[in-house]
Amino acid sequence: MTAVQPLQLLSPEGGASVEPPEGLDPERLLSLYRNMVRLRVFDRRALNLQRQGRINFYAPASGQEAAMIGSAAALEPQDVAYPTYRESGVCLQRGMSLRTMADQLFGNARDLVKGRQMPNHWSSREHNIVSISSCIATQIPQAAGTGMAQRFRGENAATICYFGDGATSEGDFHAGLNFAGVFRANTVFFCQNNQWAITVPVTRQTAAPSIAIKASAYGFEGIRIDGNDLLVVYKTVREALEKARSGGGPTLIEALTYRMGPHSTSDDPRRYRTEQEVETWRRRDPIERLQRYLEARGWIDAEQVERIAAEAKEEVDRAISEAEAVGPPEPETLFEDVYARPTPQLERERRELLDLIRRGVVSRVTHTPIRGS
Amino acid sequence: MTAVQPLQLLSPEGGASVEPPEGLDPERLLSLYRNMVRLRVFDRRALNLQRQGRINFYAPASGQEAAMIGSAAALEPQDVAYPTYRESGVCLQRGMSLRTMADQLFGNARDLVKGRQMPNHWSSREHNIVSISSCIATQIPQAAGTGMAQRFRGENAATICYFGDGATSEGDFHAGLNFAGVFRANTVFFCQNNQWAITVPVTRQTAAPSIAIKASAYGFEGIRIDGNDLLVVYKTVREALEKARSGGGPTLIEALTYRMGPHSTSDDPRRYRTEQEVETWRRRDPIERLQRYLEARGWIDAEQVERIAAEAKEEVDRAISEAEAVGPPEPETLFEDVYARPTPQLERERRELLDLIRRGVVSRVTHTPIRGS
Amino acid sequence: MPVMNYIQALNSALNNAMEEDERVVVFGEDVGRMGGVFRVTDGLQKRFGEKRCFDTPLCEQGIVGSAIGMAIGGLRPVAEIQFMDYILPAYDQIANELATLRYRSGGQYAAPVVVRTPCCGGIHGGHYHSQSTEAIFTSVPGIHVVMPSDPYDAKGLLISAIRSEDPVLFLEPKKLYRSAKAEVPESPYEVPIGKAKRLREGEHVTVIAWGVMVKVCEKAVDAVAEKGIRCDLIDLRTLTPLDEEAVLSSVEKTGRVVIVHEARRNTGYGAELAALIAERALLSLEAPIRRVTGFDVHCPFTLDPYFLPDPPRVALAIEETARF
Amino acid sequence: MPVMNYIQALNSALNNAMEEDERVVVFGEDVGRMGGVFRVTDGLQKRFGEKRCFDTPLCEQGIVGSAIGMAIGGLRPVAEIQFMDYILPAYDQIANELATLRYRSGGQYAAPVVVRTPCCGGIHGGHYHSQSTEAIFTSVPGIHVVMPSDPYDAKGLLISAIRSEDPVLFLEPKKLYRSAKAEVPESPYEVPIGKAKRLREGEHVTVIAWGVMVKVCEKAVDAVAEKGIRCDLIDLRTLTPLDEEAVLSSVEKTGRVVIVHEARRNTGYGAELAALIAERALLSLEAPIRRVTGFDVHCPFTLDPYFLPDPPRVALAIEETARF
Ligand SMILES: Cc1ncc(C[n+]2csc(CCOP(=O)(O)OP(=O)(O)O)c2C)c(N)n1
Ligand SMILES: Cc1ncc(C[n+]2csc(CCOP(=O)(O)OP(=O)(O)O)c2C)c(N)n1
Ligand SMILES: [Mg+2]
Ligand SMILES: [Mg+2]
Repeated sequence: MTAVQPLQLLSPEGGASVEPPEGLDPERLLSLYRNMVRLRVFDRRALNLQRQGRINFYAPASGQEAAMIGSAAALEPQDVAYPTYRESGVCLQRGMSLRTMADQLFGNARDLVKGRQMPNHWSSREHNIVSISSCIATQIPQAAGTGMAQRFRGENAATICYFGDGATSEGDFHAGLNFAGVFRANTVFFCQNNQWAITVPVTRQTAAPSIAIKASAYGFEGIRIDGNDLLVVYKTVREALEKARSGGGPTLIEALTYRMGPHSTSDDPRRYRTEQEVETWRRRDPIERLQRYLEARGWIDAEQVERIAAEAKEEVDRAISEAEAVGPPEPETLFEDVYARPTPQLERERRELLDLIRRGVVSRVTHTPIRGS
Repeated sequence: MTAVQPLQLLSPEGGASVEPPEGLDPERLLSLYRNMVRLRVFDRRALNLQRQGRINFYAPASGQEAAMIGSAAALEPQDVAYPTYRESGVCLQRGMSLRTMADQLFGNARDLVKGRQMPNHWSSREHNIVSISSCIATQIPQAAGTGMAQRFRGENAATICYFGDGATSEGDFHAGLNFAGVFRANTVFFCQNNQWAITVPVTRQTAAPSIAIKASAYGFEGIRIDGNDLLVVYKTVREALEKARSGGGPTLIEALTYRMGPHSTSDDPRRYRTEQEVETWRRRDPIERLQRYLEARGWIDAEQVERIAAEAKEEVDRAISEAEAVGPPEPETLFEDVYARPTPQLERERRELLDLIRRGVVSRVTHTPIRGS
Repeated sequence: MPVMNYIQALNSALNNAMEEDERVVVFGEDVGRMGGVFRVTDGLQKRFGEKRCFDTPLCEQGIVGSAIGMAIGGLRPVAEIQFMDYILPAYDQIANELATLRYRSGGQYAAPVVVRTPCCGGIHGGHYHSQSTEAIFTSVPGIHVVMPSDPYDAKGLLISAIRSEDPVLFLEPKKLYRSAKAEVPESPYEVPIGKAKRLREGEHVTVIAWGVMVKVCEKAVDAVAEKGIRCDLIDLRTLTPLDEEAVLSSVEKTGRVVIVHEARRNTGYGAELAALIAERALLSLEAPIRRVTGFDVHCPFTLDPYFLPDPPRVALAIEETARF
Repeated sequence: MPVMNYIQALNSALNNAMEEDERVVVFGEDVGRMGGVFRVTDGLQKRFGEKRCFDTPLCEQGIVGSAIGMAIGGLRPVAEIQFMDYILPAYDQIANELATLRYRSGGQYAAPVVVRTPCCGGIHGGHYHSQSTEAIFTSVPGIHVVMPSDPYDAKGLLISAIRSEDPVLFLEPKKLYRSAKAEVPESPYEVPIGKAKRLREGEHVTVIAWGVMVKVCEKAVDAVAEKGIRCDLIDLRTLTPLDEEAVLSSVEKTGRVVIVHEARRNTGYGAELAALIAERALLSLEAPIRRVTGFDVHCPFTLDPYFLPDPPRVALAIEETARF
């Protein structure tokens, strides 16, 4: 059992002669490039916000832009996505506005999840982005279930389930892939093997030579791809989704990529990995790779590159300052959405809290959470 | 991915020319044959006991004698076994007396597990037979842990973990095999694929073409064998144990066999499987197969066969009547072994119960559990 | 009206629900082809097909996890866990995922899943076929917990549960499956979630129970009645949300309380009831709040009859409380 | 004696335990190479090697399951679950397996495993980094549950836990990790499991708490003291087995009780305490038993400060109880 070489269309060195896969014309490629850039800017700004003490947590996507944007670009609007906390790029590519994304980081009154969850837990029913749980791998059997529902109901829709290399060790991974195999769910399992689960390298996560090989335990195909190659990501995911929608059953895709930044703002990766390793992956940067390709094909020029970067900065800055200006949700929202309708107990607790606030016993929350709070 | 043919030494038709594997001389083979016969007699008697209302539950082993006896015979005394409720044969082969086994069925005062568990939950520290939980698959990560301890401590010992085809679907299966792979535990995973998990056929349990293939997800070897062939079971398990003891890491063995009887006395298999299927497997009976082989080699004759059967009946009958004569455990045992020493709360509860019994409020348990009780 | 046992009543409810709403799907281990090891789902696969009633692989975290996903995908899943003892591998999916989905998504998503499971003991099943761990679920907001004690309530509550917009943990005392019988309409009807029922009326002692213990308490209450002690017997039926009004108004009347449950005493749901009463009706109390419960051990096999409260033990506690 | 924070005290205990008993092994997610995300296991792998302190795959059911097996194999496992919120996938292995092993094997086998985990909230962590689900463990016999509130107790109780013949769930309020400091001996010592500690003495109200809430109650108790209300403040330290004597004797003296915990009210461990008191010390009570707890919602992110009891809320409850 030796590790298979990942599929690749665009090598780090260039690959100007490669034709883009079906579905990616120059215009579309340019828009994906733009989103990758916006994503990286958003990521940097969010990390800075945390360092400046303006938000209390962030988990960055840098290095994984091609995997996120490429896979999300392959989705049709009716497809359901189950992201993890790292999939800012999936939210962006599915059409969530930067403003809505920033609202979530602040947990403000306009946040779609009502300030109920930590930063990075975006969700938008409108965009078919299911609520994220911080628990690793719990979404995997859920995504199998949604794919089962799509199959049972004969829908022309599929489900994509995101997770990391670490998640493959959880019992829920096994449960989800096994159910999907048995019921031929319309689910595509998209693993971003970014080499690390916080401080644990993937080689300590499993003795298997790849993540993709694990599909053989469930009776369907596993494909290993270069996750920093937008073209191969898009093509592979698109084909797997089409197969799923047409009743061909699930696919496991292992996208080899790298978490360039820390696991989260609570982490310092210099404690457990070498600068050399990081450098190796820096040379495989997904954005630069795509940019080189677009340049080589003559689909982008230096001026455009600069404009895209400048626009991205401006958009992200505006989104953040707008989000930061919004205050926290109202206290009574604490008791909403526990059930469809509040129970008598919750009604009483709501009255109790409002009364305590009115009497000045409990002080009103006036800020969104900041670092160290 | 097509199903691999299982390894086999002794075909159902005979195989007189086959030499027994290392470790199995004629005398040893005869003793294994004897245990297989005793096991089948015990099994039939236990089923009858339940039908007669003298015990309240039983899960039979019939059809799986070669898998149980062959695998257990390959163990050294220092090896640790984690059986399931079906592994009567493993207990027998490791040296548990029929009497001790019968005590457990009655849950009587002499039962090694003190009447705390349902029938079929044998355990004996003396024989390195770990306590059985009714929960499917929970023993799998535990057996990985014991194999890890053996490896960390540099012991010349291995652990064998028994489970069924149904158990492979649980999250604990995944957890256990993955840990074993990563830590190269001294653990041999022995799956008796008896085709059914109560009423669910293995084809609905997983879409994979075999159970053995699942080992590839964990970076170690998976072997599919004919579980009704005592010789191949013994040989494969022995080699896997030796490999484990010498630091070679875990192995997954899938023994193809068949549960000839009901899942348990609560089950009626005619509701969900065909007589034809049962008949096919009847022709692969593990005891008859071994007997034919021993006869063909001239290692057993008709008279011996008869004597072994007669002795088995007598031994089993004696064990059962002795066990049945023993009453239930004393009431105060209810409060023992919750902790190493009882807490003040348990002391108080013990006094309370004894007081209630003394006052005649609660009536004394005078019988071991019988059917329908 | 036909007389049905508990199993038949549940089966009737499932038939009704699957008829009236084609989004309803029923699944679990041995649920499809065989109709469940207790035959609660008997005939459903035959009648509604394999896409509406099916067997799953042996994996509780997969059953509940996929049920959540099916609900998100627009179905109305009714999942069976074969025994409540085996629900624990799914505890994370229930407590961290199912019960939180509406809240953590800011009300955007919900998973109206029903998780049915046979619970409780008294059948010489040992620890692994006897548990009633309802208290580890009542501590979780976002999911309703019900445990009907008779076929009529069982059917009505199951219909309510399947129609509910919220997840429901539906607990079925297996000891009642064949022994409890009642007149049950063939057509669908609801028994509301969150409402207790008073089975006996009396001014001396309030007796609170649910599940099999309701039957035990009926016997105990009738026995003490012969000695002139008259009890309010309250069958909670729903544990979350609790019918506080039913509990408190009775205690205010009687001033004496006996709470009876199968689960062990330590942090059982009886503790919550006692705490509620000690907080909201303390001044009415004329005697200590008694709990009659399983002992704080793992339910044994042979000595099972000692473990569970029986009518004499409950009757004694009622008498002592009445005489206090 | 050196001053240590809570993390340093735990680290010191682990160093002592690994020195004195080579069977002790320490493992979990990010525990080895990195020394834990909170650095509790810092330096252990370097000092004791990879066989004694190591990283596991990301799988809680595997961590606890393999810990049981390691204990059966003769080791003394100290397993870390990265956050208590993530212990739920291991709940089955803990409640059905670890806690039952001695009982179900008739005393033949035992698994002296320590499961350590950072718990509780107050750090704006949202539902998934804030839970204190101790009550789902106190309902399980066969495992001890402890939650020390200061570094001295933390070290002494961890040593006791590792030396114990029984499994122990060791809960570490992460909010105290760096904020709580105390003089802690470098050498090993035991603080006994099952003994509460009285932190303030007074005759008016008994205040019972554990974990971070002990600190909150200290402030509240000191605040009401200025108004002339004197309290017994009891830090339970161990929840199973409960130090009933400490609770009941104080309540018999004061007749008034305020129980404070972070977990939600419904079926929290406070319910068990209230029930115990209402059963065994009812006649001493002069006021309703008050519980000050988290609200019955999932711990939110932004509004986290509303969720948890704070000193003013506790002080108000004490005053109202004293004045009742
Ligand atoms: C059930 C559970 N256990 C532990 C954690 C703590 N934790 C958060 S992220 C993480 C590592 C995840 O690694 P991976 O799946 O590779 O995703 P990545 O962060 O690399 O994107 C861990 C252990 C958690 N969130 N949930
Ligand atoms: C966790 C859990 N879920 C469900 C059950 C109920 N149950 C008992 S045996 C069984 C089937 C087991 O099948 P398999 O693993 O193939 O073993 P076999 O009985 O065939 O030997 C089931 C579902 C259980 N005991 N534990
Ligand atoms: Mg990763
Ligand atoms: Mg089987």
